[in-house]
Amino acid sequence: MSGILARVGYALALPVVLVAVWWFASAGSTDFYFPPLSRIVAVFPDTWLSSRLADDVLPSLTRLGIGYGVALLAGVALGLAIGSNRVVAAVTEPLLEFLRAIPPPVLVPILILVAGIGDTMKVLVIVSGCLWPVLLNTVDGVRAVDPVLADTCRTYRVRGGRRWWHLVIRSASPRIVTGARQALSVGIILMVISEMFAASSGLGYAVIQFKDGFRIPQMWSGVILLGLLGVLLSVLFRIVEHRVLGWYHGSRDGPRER
Amino acid sequence: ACGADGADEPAPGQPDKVTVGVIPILDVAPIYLGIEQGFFDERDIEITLEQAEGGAAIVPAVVSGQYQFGFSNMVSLLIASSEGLPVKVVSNGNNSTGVDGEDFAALMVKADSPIRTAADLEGKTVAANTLQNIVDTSVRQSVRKAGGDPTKVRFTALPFPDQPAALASGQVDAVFVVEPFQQAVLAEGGRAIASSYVDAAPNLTVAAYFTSQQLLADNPDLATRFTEAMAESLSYADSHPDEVRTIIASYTEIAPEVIEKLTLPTFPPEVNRESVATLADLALEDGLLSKAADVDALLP
Amino acid sequence: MLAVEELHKVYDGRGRRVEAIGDLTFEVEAGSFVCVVGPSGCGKTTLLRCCAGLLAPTSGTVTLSGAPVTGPPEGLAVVFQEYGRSLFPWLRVADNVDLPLRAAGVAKATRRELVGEALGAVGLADAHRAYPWQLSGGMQQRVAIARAIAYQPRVLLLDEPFAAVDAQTRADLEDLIRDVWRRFGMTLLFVTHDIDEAVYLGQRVIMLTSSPTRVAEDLPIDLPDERDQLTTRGDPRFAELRGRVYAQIQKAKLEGRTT
Amino acid sequence: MLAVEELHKVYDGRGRRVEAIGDLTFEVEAGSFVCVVGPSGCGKTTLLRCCAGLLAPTSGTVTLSGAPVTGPPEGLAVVFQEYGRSLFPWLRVADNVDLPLRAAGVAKATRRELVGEALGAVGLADAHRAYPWQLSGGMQQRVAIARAIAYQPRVLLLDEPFAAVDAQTRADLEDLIRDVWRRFGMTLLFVTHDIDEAVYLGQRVIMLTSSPTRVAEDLPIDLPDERDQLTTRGDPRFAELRGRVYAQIQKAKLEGRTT
Amino acid sequence: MRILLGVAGLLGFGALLELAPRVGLVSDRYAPPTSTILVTLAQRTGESRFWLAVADTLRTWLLGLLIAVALGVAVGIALGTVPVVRRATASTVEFLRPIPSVALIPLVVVLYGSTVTSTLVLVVYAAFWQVLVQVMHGVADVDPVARDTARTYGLGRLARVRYLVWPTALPYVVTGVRLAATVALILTITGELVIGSPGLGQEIATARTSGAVPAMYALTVVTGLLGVLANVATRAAERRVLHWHPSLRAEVAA
Ligand SMILES: Nc1ncnc2c1ncn2[C@@H]1O[C@H](COP(=O)(O)OP(=O)(O)OP(=O)(O)O)[C@@H](O)[C@H]1O
Ligand SMILES: Nc1ncnc2c1ncn2[C@@H]1O[C@H](COP(=O)(O)OP(=O)(O)OP(=O)(O)O)[C@@H](O)[C@H]1O
Ligand SMILES: O=[N+]([O-])[O-]
Ligand SMILES: [Mg+2]
Ligand SMILES: [Mg+2]
Repeated sequence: MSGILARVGYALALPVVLVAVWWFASAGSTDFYFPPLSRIVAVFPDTWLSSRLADDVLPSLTRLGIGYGVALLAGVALGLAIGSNRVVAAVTEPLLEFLRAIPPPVLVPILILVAGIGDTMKVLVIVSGCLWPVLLNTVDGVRAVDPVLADTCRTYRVRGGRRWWHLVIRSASPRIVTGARQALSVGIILMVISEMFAASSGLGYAVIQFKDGFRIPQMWSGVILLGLLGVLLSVLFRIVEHRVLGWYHGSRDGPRER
Repeated sequence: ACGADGADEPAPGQPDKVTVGVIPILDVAPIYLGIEQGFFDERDIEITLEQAEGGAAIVPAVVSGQYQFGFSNMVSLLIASSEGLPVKVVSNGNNSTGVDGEDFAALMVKADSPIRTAADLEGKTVAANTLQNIVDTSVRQSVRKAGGDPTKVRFTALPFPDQPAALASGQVDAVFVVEPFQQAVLAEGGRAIASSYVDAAPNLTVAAYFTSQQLLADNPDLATRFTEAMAESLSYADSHPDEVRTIIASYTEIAPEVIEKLTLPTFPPEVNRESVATLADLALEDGLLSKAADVDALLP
Repeated sequence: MLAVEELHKVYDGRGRRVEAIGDLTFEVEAGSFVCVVGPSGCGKTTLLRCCAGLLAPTSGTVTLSGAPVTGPPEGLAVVFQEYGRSLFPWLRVADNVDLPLRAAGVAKATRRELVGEALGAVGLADAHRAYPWQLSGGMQQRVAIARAIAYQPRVLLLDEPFAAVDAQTRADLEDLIRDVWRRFGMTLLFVTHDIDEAVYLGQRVIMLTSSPTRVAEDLPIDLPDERDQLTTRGDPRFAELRGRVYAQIQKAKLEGRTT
Repeated sequence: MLAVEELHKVYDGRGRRVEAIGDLTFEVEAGSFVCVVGPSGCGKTTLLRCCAGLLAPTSGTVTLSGAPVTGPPEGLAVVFQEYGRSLFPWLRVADNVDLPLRAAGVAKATRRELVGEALGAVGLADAHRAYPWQLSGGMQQRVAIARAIAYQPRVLLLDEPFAAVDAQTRADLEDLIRDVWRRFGMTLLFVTHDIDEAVYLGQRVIMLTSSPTRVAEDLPIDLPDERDQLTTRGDPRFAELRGRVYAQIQKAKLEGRTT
Repeated sequence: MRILLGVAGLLGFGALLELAPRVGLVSDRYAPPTSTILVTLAQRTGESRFWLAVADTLRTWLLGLLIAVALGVAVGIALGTVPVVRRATASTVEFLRPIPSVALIPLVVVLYGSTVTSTLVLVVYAAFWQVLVQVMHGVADVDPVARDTARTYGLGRLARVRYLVWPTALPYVVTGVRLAATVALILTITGELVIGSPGLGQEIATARTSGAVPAMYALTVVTGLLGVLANVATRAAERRVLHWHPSLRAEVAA
């Protein structure tokens, strides 16, 4: 109980201080682009808690969920292939590095050609960003499998899918989780970017619309919503991670009680 | 935040160093031409042009004093001013040709499209470079004029460069493109169904040069000189289309054979106040503005 | 059945070249129990890895039942010296023991029985649901042993498998291994640094020199097949044999130092 | 000087609650050499970690020279049971030994000498530039010992430090440790599962019961201070003492099983 | 051998993009064949303006990356090794992390104009998180036995960071740098494109708004190649600094 209280305390202390600083520092602001926090807070409910929640936020989150999921699966699958096979790695690495460095505004026209301007394209934009942290970390994780464990699997003839799961994926899982964590916030960013193109609704679209329409308090409220979304998703992520990586945290922190 | 620290105090005998934010499109040809012709030098203005892809960066840069002047479409300026942003138009930018079917921008469909008039767009999807702005407002007016219900048209945001491909592959039913993309669509066999800028208002002022209220208060003389130089540049451009085409080739990468075919906007020296007022009404009707704009406060 | 012929192994990497195995040739008959002793760093683990098909020799061959060993052969189990690292930290103890059986397609009921028996035999009946990193060093080592036993291999290679357990447990495990060996008729290669243990357990003790290792002596242990901790270790022949091994090892070590 | 008082330690996490240390109270005088023996999994490592200030006891206290131990005290060194994991794989052998000395601000020349001496003493004079993962298990363990010796700690805690080396090397290391202990007058707590070793090395042997562990017996070893492998182990008093320890351990283990 | 395979991969991809428009899979107007792109690129490389743009982009990119990596490592280690600070800042970090650089553009422009500084701020902001997350996870990966060893032998906080935490986190850092390198490059280009600071991005913007499709892709290819170069560099560095790591140890791989 006191543990939960302490956690909440830790989670809230700094934000409360920062919000207070922001609130008072911006209180008398006449700067168009840095409106008083009180105004941002005042427009928040009208901006987001109306129909926008269903019309803009939900579709965005759905696309984010799908894109993130696809990126996870693809990143892990590709990462396993590349991490465990040196020829595959040698052939694909420069190409992937090439693709990785292409900025979304240039990538989007191509995506439009192959995937149209609908949700598929936006999901692909999200995938195109979330993929890399997962992929790179998976490759590293696969390559760092403990050689003694690998030998154990070889001698006991643990092979095929069982080997992939019980040896490769599980031992790479801390790295995969690192990548997944990284990808989560990249995903939110790309959710916004994807809605810069061919959109007429969505959270990112709304934020950009506010920006272009010079409705700066509303834009700020959108930025805050994005941040809150990040916090919420990270809490969910931590819950999942706690289950998936229980063994890892146990083995890393176990006897550390000082 | 940064007030006037961007504008250099005019030292006696020294030209004013001025930065102007522009978009690398043909609409801004007059300022390039004016610089070349020395219209700004004559007035002790030394201009640096900064190119940005869209208006996103120009308005804040001007308001904060990082740029002294900027180029923006009229609706953005109307919205900005009605939202309380201290901007002020100092010069006309460019206008539609005013000739239906022969403008520098058009609402276009594919060759084999069943869509004949803007009214047929009901229930269809139209690409616009940005939403809630001059393009969709003008297109809605075309729909209205053709007897359709503009609320039944779906708009989707798509940058101009991506529109021809989206149209060709059937992703959207119609596009609203400016030059040189009008030529690109035509080259694919596309067809114009309306000249929306012409439909919106006669001789519509599409874009303008603006500055901040701050600069206007601090250095009214500079603003006046800029306005004069611009007026001269605009007139010159309007009467020398071939030089406009040549100068476009210098700051864009439009292919020479396309440049020849481009339909140029017109460059009257004065803002068409009436057209701006009409535009402001349309913007209000379409919900772009939350309250009626004070056109006089915005325009010089 | 397990034949090591002119085995030679050189490690060469990152500015360090070590000739671990000089030239080894010996044979282990099917169903026999052979112990290997030798000074620390002489190449015992290297030898075991070569026999298991985990390490390619620099030259020479290892053959199992006539077939050259190029990868881990079927029905072979290894208890690694790095017992801690050979357990899957993400699997509970019982699942660690169970995994090879699942891979071998053993039926669920049988598996449960084998796992339970093996863990019981090494004294870990109540640690089924613990994770390896929740166990003491000796307990981890016993899990590795349980895993090998439950697997019922034809050939079992053990690399200092009792290094981390106390004397009493070690005695129990020694008897367990002999019992298992006799029950299943498996072939056993047992690396140890405990001379008494080697003599007590094996039918033969192969003594290795310091690295680059060679066979210093291959000593048959002519103690009766029925062995138990009290009588066997009390047997004067036992003392004699262990003295012989001790002397040999010391000699090998001194030689190793001078060359 | 090292006082353990009513120490009690419960591990509680991930669905497993283990009362590792039941109730331990004993004292180790400054400059003395105390051995600890006990069955596998009884809590020896846990005890050592508490003494080193690495693990907070559930209740009870550890004090060193009168000061309660809440974190690793100065001048204390530990040789961990997981010797492999306690070496830094990114540092060469000599640098692994050198690191604590650098941290202590020892002058470069002195450090070089200490490192060279320590590595020579454990028989690794020619492995300076190797990485730990290029070494055999026994060699790694000896690096860990060398590191502790070179550090010249006031208090040295060793957790089964000779588990991975052969009999001959072990004997050498035993003598080395006794030699170092006498030379520097350090306080030594030595966990081992080898009864002979405990009796041979220590001035006292503390025998622990199975977990939750308690002190089963605290036996003073009244062998002469000058010890050597041949005469001491041949001493009838040695046999007597080791018999005593053996019996006690067996009793403790049986008790542990029934309770 | 590795290099040949890599080049083969790139060539294969190039061939695919050559064929797709040639066989009519996509319109060559919007997806010009590789050969056209490469010819355009070759022409560009003859212009000094191109190299100036490349130099501008390289400068912003590398400077931004350097700052982001330095900050990310320093903050990551500080947060990772001082639990109280980590716990106190976790929620704030999670809040700030998903805020897109692009949403910050007007604010940055207000503060710094459409200068290189603006682009730099965006680059650092976006790339910083990439490094930070990796470093924090890397710091948490320290082996408890190694940690206890360092503590008992009296290694101070700095020595622990230097000899234990840093080497443990290094594989994560390398990945962080690889991720940050491309994110920084992308943001450099995007920043130049949107804000209009000089560089390749601005060239791309001009080509794009002029409908010069081959030129746009030619410049994009340069971006991609810069990404490949960055990877070659980090891989080389990795082989040097992580040679002891199981994934790069030669003998084990056999
Ligand atoms: N991966 C490796 N890379 C380089 N050298 C190695 C490697 N593994 C072992 N060696 C070297 O080979 C020699 C033999 O090592 P091995 O592990 O086989 O010895 P061992 O007999 O098992 O010793 P111990 O009883 O100490 O475990 C040693 O000198 C060691 O340094
Ligand atoms: N990190 C941990 N988490 C949970 N339980 C633990 C942990 N470490 C040890 N234990 C439990 O505490 C008990 C004592 O363990 P400890 O390692 O102290 O034994 P030990 O006497 O050192 O045994 P060994 O001789 O086998 O090394 C064991 O039952 C073990 O399972
Ligand atoms: O922050 N980013 O927009 O990538
Ligand atoms: Mg070995
Ligand atoms: Mg222990």
